[in-house]
Amino acid sequence: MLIFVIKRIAISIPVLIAITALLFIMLNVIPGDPIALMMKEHASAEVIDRVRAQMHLDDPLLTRYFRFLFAALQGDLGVSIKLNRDVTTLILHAFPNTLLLAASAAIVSWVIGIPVGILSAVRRGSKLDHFFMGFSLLGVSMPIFWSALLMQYIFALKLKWLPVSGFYGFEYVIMPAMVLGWSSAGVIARLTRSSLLEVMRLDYIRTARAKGLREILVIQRHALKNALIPVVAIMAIQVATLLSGAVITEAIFGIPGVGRISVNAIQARDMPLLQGSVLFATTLVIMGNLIADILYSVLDPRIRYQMKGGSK
Amino acid sequence: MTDQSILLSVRNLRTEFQTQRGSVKVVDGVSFDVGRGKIVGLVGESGSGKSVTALSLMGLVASPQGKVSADSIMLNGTDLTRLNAEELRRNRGRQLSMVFQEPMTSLNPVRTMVQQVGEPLSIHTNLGRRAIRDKVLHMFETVGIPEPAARLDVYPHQLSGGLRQRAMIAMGLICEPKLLIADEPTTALDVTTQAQILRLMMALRDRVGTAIVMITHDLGIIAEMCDEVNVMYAGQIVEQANVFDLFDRPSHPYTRGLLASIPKATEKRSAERMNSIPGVVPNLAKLPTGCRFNPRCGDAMPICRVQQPELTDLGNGHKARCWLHDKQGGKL
Amino acid sequence: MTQFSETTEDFADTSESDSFFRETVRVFCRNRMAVIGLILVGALVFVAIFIPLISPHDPYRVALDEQFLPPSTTYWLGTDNFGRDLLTRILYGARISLVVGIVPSFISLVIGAVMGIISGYFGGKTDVLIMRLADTMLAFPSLLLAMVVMYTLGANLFNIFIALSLVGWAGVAMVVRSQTLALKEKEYIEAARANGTSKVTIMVRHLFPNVIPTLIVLFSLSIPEAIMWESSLSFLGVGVQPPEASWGLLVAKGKEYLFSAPLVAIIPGVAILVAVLAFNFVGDGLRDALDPYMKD
Amino acid sequence: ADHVLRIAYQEDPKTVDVQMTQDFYTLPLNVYDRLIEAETSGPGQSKLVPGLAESWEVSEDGKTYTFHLRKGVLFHNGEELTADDVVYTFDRMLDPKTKALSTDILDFVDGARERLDGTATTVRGLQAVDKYTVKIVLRDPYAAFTALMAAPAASIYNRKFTEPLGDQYGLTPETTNGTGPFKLTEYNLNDNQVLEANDQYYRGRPKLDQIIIRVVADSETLRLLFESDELDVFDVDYAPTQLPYFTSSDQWKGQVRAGPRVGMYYYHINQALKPFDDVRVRKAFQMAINREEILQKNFYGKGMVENGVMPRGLTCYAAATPIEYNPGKAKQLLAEAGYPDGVDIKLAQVSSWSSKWSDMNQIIQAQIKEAGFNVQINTMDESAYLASRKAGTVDNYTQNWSADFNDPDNFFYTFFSKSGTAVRGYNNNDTEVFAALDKARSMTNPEERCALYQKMTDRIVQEDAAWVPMFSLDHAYVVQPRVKNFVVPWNGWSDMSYYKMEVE
Amino acid sequence: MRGRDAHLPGAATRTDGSRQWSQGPLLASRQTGRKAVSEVLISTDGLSKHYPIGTSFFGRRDQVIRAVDGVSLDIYERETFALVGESGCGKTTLGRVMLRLLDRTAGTVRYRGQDLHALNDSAMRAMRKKLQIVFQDPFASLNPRMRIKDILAEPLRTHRFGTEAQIEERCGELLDMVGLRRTLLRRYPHQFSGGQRQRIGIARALANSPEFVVCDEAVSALDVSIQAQVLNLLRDLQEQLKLTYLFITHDLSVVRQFADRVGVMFLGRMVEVGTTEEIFSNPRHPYTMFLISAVPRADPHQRNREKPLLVGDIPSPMNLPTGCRFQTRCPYAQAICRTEEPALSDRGGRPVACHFPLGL
Ligand SMILES: Nc1ncnc2c1ncn2[C@@H]1O[C@H](COP(=O)(O)OP(=O)(O)OP(=O)(O)O)[C@@H](O)[C@H]1O
Ligand SMILES: Nc1ncnc2c1ncn2[C@@H]1O[C@H](COP(=O)(O)OP(=O)(O)OP(=O)(O)O)[C@@H](O)[C@H]1O
Ligand SMILES: [Mg+2]
Ligand SMILES: [Mg+2]
Repeated sequence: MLIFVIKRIAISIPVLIAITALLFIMLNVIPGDPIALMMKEHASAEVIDRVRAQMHLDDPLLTRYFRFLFAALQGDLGVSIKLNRDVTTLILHAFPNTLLLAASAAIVSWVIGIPVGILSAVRRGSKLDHFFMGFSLLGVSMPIFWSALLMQYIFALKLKWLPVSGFYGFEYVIMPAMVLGWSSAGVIARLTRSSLLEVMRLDYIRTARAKGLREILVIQRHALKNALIPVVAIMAIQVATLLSGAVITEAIFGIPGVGRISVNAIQARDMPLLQGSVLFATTLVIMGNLIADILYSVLDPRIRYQMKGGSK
Repeated sequence: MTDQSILLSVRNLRTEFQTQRGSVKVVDGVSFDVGRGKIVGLVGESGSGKSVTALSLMGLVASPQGKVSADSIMLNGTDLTRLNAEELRRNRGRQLSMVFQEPMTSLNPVRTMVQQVGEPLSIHTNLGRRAIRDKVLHMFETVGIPEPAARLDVYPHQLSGGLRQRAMIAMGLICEPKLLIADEPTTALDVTTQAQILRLMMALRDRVGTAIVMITHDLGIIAEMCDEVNVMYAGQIVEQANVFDLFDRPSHPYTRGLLASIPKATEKRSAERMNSIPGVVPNLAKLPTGCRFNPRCGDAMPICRVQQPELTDLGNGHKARCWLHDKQGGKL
Repeated sequence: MTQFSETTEDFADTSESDSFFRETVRVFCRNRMAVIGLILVGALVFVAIFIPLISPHDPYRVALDEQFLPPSTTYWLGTDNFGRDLLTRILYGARISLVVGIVPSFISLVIGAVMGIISGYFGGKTDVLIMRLADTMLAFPSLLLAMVVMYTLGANLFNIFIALSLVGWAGVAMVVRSQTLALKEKEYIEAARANGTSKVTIMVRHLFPNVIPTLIVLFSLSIPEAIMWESSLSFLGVGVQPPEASWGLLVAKGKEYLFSAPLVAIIPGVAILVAVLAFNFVGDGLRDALDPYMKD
Repeated sequence: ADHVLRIAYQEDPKTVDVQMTQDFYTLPLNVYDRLIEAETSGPGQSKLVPGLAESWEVSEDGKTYTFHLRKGVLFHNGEELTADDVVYTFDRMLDPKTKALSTDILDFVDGARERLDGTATTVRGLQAVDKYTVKIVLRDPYAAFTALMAAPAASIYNRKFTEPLGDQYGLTPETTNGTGPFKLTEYNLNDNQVLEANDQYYRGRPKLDQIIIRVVADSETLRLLFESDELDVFDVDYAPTQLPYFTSSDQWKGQVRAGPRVGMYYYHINQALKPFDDVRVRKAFQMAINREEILQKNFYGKGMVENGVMPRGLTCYAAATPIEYNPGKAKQLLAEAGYPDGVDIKLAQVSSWSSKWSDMNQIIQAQIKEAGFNVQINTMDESAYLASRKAGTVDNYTQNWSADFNDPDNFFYTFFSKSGTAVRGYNNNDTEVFAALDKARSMTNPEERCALYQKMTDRIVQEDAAWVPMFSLDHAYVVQPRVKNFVVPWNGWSDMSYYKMEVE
Repeated sequence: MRGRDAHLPGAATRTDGSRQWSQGPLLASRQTGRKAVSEVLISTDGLSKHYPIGTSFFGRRDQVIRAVDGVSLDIYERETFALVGESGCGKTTLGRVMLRLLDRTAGTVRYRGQDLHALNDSAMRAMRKKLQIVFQDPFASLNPRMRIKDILAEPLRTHRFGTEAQIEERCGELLDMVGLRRTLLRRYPHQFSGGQRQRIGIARALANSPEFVVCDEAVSALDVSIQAQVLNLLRDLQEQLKLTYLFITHDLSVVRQFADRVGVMFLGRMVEVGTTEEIFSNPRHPYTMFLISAVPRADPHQRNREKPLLVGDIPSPMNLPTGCRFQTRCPYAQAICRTEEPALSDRGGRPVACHFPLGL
């Protein structure tokens, strides 16, 4: 198992390097200057040139990239051009917030999505099914910024149940998590439903019924675990989706997370900061993949078996 | 028939499926009996309705597409057609149980063998976990699983096909049902394993007294182990007889064709071309008029193309659905 | 050769389902939501094509003295902050949203299909390389990727295509690859190999036609996704630029007037919702219709 | 804390080191003091008052400034303010290692350029005469120098505290130190900052105990926060479109605090690009824009159409010759210039800027079509925009400029000096203007100086049509009823000192 | 039974160094009295195919499945050689390696003396005209998206058969040959029944007039009544087109009725080779004997016959027992069987891989 984890991590290193290279190229081949950007209206051309030279931004692309890569491999992501702060520290500050947001959104999506998916599958074709699926599709089809606005308006301004924005305690997490989780919940509900329906067609379900098992137990004992395996598998993709959603959610709800940092970084062409935040986000996605794989194996003994290294 | 020796008596079983192209009668008026402790064969080609017959008896036909009706299905004195879904469920696994064709896909890959094999006990009895475990262990021994204790907590994929099928049989028999329906239990297995399993089933029948409905397309298996045989063609029983009668005096042209076309491992190769039944198995949605076998039948008469024959008794319980045996001789 | 008299010309099922296509259409048509979705999509396409002929209003005109007019017989949904007819803007928005939905989906579909088939069929190093690339794209939070592209290349329609294609192809490639892997094991592929058929021919004539149903489903499901992406990008200011009227942009802009003129924000939001729903219905319907399990 | 003021802005200031920022002055204005302070004396009006310098003298030749520091002023860390701190502060700014941004405010100091180039290790013109006296010698006389000393960038640091921190100064409460009315006690990046009253403030403890400043990117969220009473002040600049709502709402209309802003909206014209190399086209461009309509309809009429380079409220301001709105004549001018069938032009639009700019562009796109300008709006990201501006190839764009210090130099020199016109992509290479602007800088007679600026206004706007003044706007805020003494700062900035503000 | 000694290769040293016998040369005497043919068409020598399974951390191959393990075999022109054995013993793999649809791990495959695995790609592609395969699954072996015409035309086009008109004509001919109407060319596979599809699969294999056809479980998926039709067809075609079949099946009844010679495989090894009659009436290897006796007989009167039964299941090909591979299930196993693997060598005039062959 440990070997498996190490192996997975080793495999992801090239992915991470590829991503940094991709970003580096994309942000450097196009004209645009972080220093000019940082200094805006007031600075004279000389000041800009001076500062750029001081920050070694005049060096050739490759030199800069390898300098970055070399430092990054040693755990040093550099200093943000715009914020003048250590990138690692910045991200470590912002990261827990994003993680909290994404995790609670994920929980929301699972807590809502899975039961809804199960109920829909069990009551396939019923009014309940149609209602739930409509609701899920609505979640999937509603832009996040739009549902965020509606929720703020209803729950914060009109009903005054929840604070509008900020990130200072449990009650502040609820709304962003709901907004972000709802869209994922739709995906999960739909997947759970179709996966469960698929499993319910399999032979061993018929076997379970042939034993005289109650339908509810057939689902609970025999269908569910198998049906949830693909649902677990999309967890990794969900991490990426949630992180994307976090960019918008964080902006609207004033959450000081990695999404904000990355947007700042993109806008400011702040290479070290952008590299850092994307690296973290990507790592998160890769971790999601890993966790999904591990869960997968926990759920599915066939894979568990393989991971132990070949069957006997 | 209220004969005490009769365990299962099926009368006029009909199963229909609602498909995109309208409804299809997949099982059409099937009637047969199973005596206590007897092995009754249900033989027929692919798609002839064998599995659906079995599932109909079990009450496992997928609803709402499938609709089952019957004049009566008497099992051990109870008419299953009169039971509601819940009562039927309580019979399943206890009074009658079923073993399926594919031992791999019919077992849940994520539950251990003891969990699955012991499950009927936990449903139908009040036994505790320990007791169930012991029973399963005992059952594993009975069906000849080597090292039974080591096989309790493994997952299905860790067993070979033969062991899985034994476990399936153990599962079917664990509540000591009166009737076991075995739907092609050995088709997926190798001949040597098949021979083991078939012998095991006969031994269990002798020991436990469970009657078996043996579904297969292999006339060899029928000949080896069945007492009575029902030959199905296109959703109907076309011939019904004692096993010796059937092989000695096949009376339906289809049965005859079938017997003629099976290659025999025991006979030297003949110079002639092998016998076969011309044509193809009919599509149930587009059955021919008259006798369902008439397009492939060498003996077809005019009446065969217009009117369906009934199952006629040829004496000694031997019945065939053919105008050749009709009293009027197939005159129109 | 009449000697094989054993064969009669009786066919499994000849009359009705003589084409895969017709079969699919029939299953699709039984799905009420899918049909409704299709009608909506059809209406959308119609409007998008013919809107200049339908609407009497100029979507780009600025008439500051007609700001925020309430709905009237001239302006059915009222006007926006520049006095432009909101309905006309939304209908023109349908154009952009459709184009933004279709073009990048199509591009990523083509790239993804080619990559997926090559990856799956060739296997080995090619496979590893392509899949690593796809992994990379998938591990990169897509919105950030799209934003980086939009920021660096500049916010315009063409670059949205690039950004969304970049985001989309990897997922398609993954699905197509796994399907190719399954298809590769099919005996008819083996038969083609046994005949000496070249790899390219096998990919073009055997693999590709068999992934088409999947591609259709992926296509129909990625259109709404692309529409959503576009609206998010536009919302963040790096998508379609004014005075063009994509729905995302209309919402983003309308949001500023949410309290004074709520319709300006709500209606384009609803338009997104309806269009995305419609495409999703169609996509679901297609998936069901093309899914072999659902047949029989 | 009883008296807490809760405010917000949209972007994190990123640092409290005022030498390192040019956009975010809220914290510096409250944490630091300057030698001289620009105090708002009325709507859009300011006067210079003694700050850390109790008094100052200017020598006859206008080159030597002697500042007498107040005694007993304490930094937040307990250190007393001395002349050495002042010298240090300005030297730090000019030290090339600092990479400071607003070094131009010290450009006139003798030896500043050498220090900045790295050819000198000290600044010749900066001297601590004694513990409480600072002498600053200028290279040339510069009339606006006192105004410059009141700019936020001229905030005074403590040498002992600041020097060891290097470039980490001002990033956290622990690394921030000033003499100002408030101390920074908390700084959470992208989230909030907290300021506490400085009990030992030399002008007396502020009335507010605490200021909480939140960073909220989304303007609708800001508004919702304000309406649900989580903010005390709503700066309408962050969501200009909300103004009608507040001015017409019964609950809020009494709470709107608006004041003129010494700043102006303008359209930039790049003369290096065709067709704007032709003055007739520039004139046509000026005339084709209906400024009044934009002001009325898009900015709710809260402001005034401007015709010069200087906005109302600025020293030397005088009403300039009006620019006529006449699309017919503009068309005619275009025809004369050789474009009888109209001309294709581009306007630059930066994607990350607030939508009010894109609105402006869209409106004038529609407006000037009548005169024959076919506008294509060219959207780019800010860094591409700045790059093209630097290269002198930027398309015409619209922006606004508010006074950093109350002197015409702040406007003229920025846009039309030799370096300014190149850096900003005007390319209005008018040597006469260059000479005049340099001359005006050292003129000491206010009347003559103002007259020269007014003359240059005419030359730039009327004769050369080098830019398009649009309007100056009022800056409106909405405050909760508990907020007292809210004064819109003279320059109309969102950044202001909260020293005198009170909450109940 | 003639011509045996004419072809006795004697004890040859095989690649693995052990002394082995090539199987006796063919006596292709059918009861039909057809002329005996005795040219070796295709032969394998020490052929192995190992599938790697699982990779270690550094991508090193951990374990292998020895699907085919040192098989040496000659197949003669115009004979039907049946390959029998239980599931997973490597029949399919052997068939495919022989056609070079899979790469070998070791050994050679010679077709008319030419080493197939040594040919370059284009030579191999040309060679494929002569080597064909018919598959088990009639539903998976035809591309559902292609018309019958295109399915049949593809191999023709690949080998530049001729003009479109000629191809069209040839397709028609092929359908005639397998007993289907020419008018069906425009149909899709799903419009045919299983037996009909299998005919189409056969027609495709015959398109370029091959000499050697591997039939991998070609009739196993068909209903008995249809199975005989297809077997008859295969037999007729063999006669007409002078085909050689490698007939892979697990159905011994079919073997008896259809094959000239039989090779019995067990866990990647050939354990016994002989003519059909020899194998069935006089099995030498215990495994062969058990295999034959396990076949259910379609005669209820024989049900009480003595039926020797094997115990246990086949070991996994991943970890084979030491010594004889059959040793774990063999009731006759002795000490030597547990240590030494018997080579396929002549025991009583027939190649058998057993230390203690039956009936000797
Ligand atoms: N759920 C269903 N819906 C529609 N038709 C069905 C369904 N289940 C079975 N059928 C049809 O019923 C017919 C009989 O099927 P059944 O499985 O009983 O055949 P069988 O005799 O068991 O064949 P096999 O030997 O292939 O198992 C087939 O034509 C099949 O297509
Ligand atoms: N691609 C593969 N990768 C790994 N192992 C394989 C592969 N193909 C076959 N095997 C293994 O090789 C062994 C021989 O397989 P093969 O398919 O040749 O057997 P077979 O005799 O044809 O069996 P069956 O009667 O089931 O078709 C089996 O154990 C199988 O699991
Ligand atoms: Mg069946
Ligand atoms: Mg095989």
